[in-house]
Amino acid sequence: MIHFHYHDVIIVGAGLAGTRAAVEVAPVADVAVISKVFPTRSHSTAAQGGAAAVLNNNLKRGVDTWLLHMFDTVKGSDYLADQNIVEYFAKEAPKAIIEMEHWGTPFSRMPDGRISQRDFGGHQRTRIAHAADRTGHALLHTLFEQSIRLGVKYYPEFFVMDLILDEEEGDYVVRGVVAYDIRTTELHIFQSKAVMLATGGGGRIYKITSNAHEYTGDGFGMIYRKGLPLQDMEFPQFHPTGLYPLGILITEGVRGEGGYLINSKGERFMERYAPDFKDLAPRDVVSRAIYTEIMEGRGVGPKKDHVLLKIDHIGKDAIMEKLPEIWKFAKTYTGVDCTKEPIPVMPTMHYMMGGIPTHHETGEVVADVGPDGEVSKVVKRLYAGGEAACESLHGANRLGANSMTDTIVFGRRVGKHMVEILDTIKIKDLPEDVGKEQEEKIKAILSRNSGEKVSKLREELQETMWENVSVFRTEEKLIKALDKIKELQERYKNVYVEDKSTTFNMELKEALELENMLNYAEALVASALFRKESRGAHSRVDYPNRDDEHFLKHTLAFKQEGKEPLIKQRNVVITRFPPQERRY
Amino acid sequence: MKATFKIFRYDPDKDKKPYYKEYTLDVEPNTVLLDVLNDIKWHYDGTLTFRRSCAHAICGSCGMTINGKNRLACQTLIKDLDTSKPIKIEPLKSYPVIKDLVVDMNKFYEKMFKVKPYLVNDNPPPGREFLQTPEEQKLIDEAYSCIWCGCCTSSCPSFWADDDYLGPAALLKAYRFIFDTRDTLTEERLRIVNDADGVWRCHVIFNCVEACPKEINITEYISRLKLKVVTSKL
Amino acid sequence: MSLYMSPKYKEQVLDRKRWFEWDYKWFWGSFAWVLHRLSGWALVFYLLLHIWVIHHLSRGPAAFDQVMQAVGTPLFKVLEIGLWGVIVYHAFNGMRVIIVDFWHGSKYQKQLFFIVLFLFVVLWVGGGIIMALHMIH
Amino acid sequence: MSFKSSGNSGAFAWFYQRITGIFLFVILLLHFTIMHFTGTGEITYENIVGRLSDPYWKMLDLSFVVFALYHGLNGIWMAIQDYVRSEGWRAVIYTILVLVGVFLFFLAAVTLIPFGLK
Repeated sequence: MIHFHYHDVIIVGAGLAGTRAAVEVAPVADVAVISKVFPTRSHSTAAQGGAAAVLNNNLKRGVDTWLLHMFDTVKGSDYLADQNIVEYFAKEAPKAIIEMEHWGTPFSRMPDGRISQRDFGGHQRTRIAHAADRTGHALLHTLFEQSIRLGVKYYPEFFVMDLILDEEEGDYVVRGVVAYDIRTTELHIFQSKAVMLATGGGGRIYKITSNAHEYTGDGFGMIYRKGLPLQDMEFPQFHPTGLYPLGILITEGVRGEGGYLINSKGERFMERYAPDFKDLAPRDVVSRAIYTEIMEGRGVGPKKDHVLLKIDHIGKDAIMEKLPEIWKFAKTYTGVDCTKEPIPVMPTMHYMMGGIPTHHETGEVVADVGPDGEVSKVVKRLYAGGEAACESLHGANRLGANSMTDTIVFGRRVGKHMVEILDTIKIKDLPEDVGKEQEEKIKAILSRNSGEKVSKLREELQETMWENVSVFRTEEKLIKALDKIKELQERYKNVYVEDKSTTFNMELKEALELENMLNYAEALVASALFRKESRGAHSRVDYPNRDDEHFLKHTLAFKQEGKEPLIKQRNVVITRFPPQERRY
Repeated sequence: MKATFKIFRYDPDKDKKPYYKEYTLDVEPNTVLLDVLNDIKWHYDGTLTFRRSCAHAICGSCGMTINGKNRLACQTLIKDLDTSKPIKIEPLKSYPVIKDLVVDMNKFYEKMFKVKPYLVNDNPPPGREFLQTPEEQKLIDEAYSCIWCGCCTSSCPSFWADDDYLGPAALLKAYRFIFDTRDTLTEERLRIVNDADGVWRCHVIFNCVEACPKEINITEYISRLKLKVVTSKL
Repeated sequence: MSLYMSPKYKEQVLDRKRWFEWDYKWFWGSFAWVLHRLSGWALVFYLLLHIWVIHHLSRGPAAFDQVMQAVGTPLFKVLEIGLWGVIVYHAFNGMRVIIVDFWHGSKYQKQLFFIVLFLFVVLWVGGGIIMALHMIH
Repeated sequence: MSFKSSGNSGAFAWFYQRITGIFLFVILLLHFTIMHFTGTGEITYENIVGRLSDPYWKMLDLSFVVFALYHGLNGIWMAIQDYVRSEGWRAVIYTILVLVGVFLFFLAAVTLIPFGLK
């Protein structure tokens, strides 16, 4: 049975970006949020360190301005960020944070009662607003709770399978989404005036990641399968300090509060790689440094495959007050008491800088670019936000604490834009056969009685990505990975599930997720192969230098059935800061 | 090392009654139980169903009753369990079961919503943040870190007997707003918890505190609520 | 409620609710509470009995002595030692509950419970010996 | 009056349960000590009647009865509220508890008050 629903606005994903937009729209229109998990389980809740915004509450490193924040972000991005977007971001960030505080976020406080701020990598001022080391949790719960107050409707444990697209005046236009209810495996068609994709990133294509099990890039997959582009996918961020060996995130806040990395000789090795910023250099720099130390034999442990993060010198009380969760993670998962001994860490896949490209002004999803590198076609009323989107704020490397601010600043912007246009939109009937394709797809997977297991394929994908497409890349390895992905895509056609139940069929969901993962992994590797330079998080051993002449451009990857993905380039907007050499 | 896991199974599509199924496999003492469940699901029995997401005790998805105690699978290490006999894994007590280890938590969420879990301050906001001293913030510092996993409410004997009881999680949520210096809805919130199904159902049994994966001293906050109610003029 | 509920959800679920989950792990707090309840019930029944017995005072010495004889048997004397234990437990655990509720004692609830148990054992045994000695005399 | 909310929410019951508890803690332990340990309170008719003729003892014993009945029956009512969900049964049990309380207080009062007033 197929169910129909109408809501003015459909938001896919109940993390920070999605709920922020919902809260903006809810007072004037009927909003529904569809999420794969119950809203407070969204991965935004796992963000730890804080949200960057110029509040000037902590002046220990000097007075802060939005221009400085903008500069840090642009420099951090290795000049690949669109500077008009960064400028908007840096100017709006304080407002967005203050708004969150007014809605009840329990930020940590300065002695005089203002929001407490701490240091973070790549930021030259003390500008990270935080709620101990569970800032994401504090912000997400605040937004979810406010959205309950405003009567936002939630469809928890619904898996969105596809977008309903149509064409209008040379552009695409979105009419709704097709989803299925995980609890009953019934199909639901959602019709709406506008749709926002806030589906988050997809770190689960890697073997070791700080990302949630549910973080499988379903938005990326959905867009890419539709023949729409994904932008800058070659830049997955590796967080330098994942808890060894699980990859659980140890926030940069640890280094922000005075912690530092040491190798097997006890050296504070970041002094060599970034003489000025030391341990607070951006993540790509630190991750590369750790890998270099390990490759040169200065790793610790029996396998010499990780380094240590020392924090005990700041004192037990400070740790317990500012980093209580970190203390607990280290204690629970490795038995290390970080008030006494250093924490074993290694880089872990953490964030996708790339994603669904959006338009500079409207925030709508970009469908194509012309030969001049400018946007030529958009999907009207389809928005993207948060990690799923690539507004191109983060460029080639994101600064820590910018992503949480990103979600609320751009979630808010999408909300505001939706509010502006909603009244002008007329609803058109959906095509007759809507949902049939998805129904068939589910049936096909459930009815297949033999073939390959979902988990087998996924593990092979994760292994391949981790081996070949991690911090350091070469042409050879990337080609190997792309071939493997092609092979896996073929084998996916024969995938089967043991669980035939129509009640909470987790295996069916994993099968659908895997399809998405295999799709955007292809975009990621193809983009990485295309970019023959080293920039930000993308380090090609065979092309170690930055090449502004050819590659100061965004990469757009389009799916082509049965062929290599089509790569196009989109212009980077440079307004205030022309590219310079990047030193820390 | 070998360990046996005795897991509660129930699929409404084919089972009339729930049953337990045992899985014996090799595990490392330092593995978390969630990884063992994943291992079983991915390599031995694809039909095993449970909720999980973040894998580091912050999303609150994988609450289950493990050896008779509610906890998060992703925070339970094998070495902390007695492997000499089968490790019993059940869905959270007292909630209706959807399938295997997945429970229907709608009633739990309803109660969370009942206490109006959102800051209300309709005064015109200042041009900057509301001021709140670190001491004032400390009042709610522990209470706001609740992850809605439902372990506490499911472990509470008062809740077993009476599922109309708001339960520890909802009362903790009420505390978090009543004691937030920025909130202005204090009186109404106190009225909500001052109900036959509210704070007075708490008999300081401390099962919630034992179950809470974030180690929040929930009973303490409920006691503070009780005192606040009897000392306020309602 | 702002969460979507399919009508199908209700048919699907398995209700396994019981009024008491016997196989849930027992913690010190649950022991304290269950014992407190049981001792409370016992004391209420004793109180009813006690008032009934004492009320014979109003019927004069003969009626009182008669009823006192009935409850003065060695069996009742031994039961009285038990009663003393029940009183001590309920009284001291009651104080523990009050400390928890009024004076933020929840952090130390386990230690408080151990103190209760200690006092219970000491006072019950001590009192029991005195009562037994009275009985013999 | 809704039996679900027991007249008020339970705040009163909760608070006075503790207040009477503190009182009973003192008086009950004292009572038991006098009766069974010190040997001063051998339970004979004369002994008890003699003590009850003292107005202070009489007051103390009367308030003891009141507090004990309140504390005991209220405690039972609190437990009943946990386990009895039906409004009808609650009404029945509540009525029984009140009747038992009133009856026993009456019994105690007619026993305690007349001594020494003749």
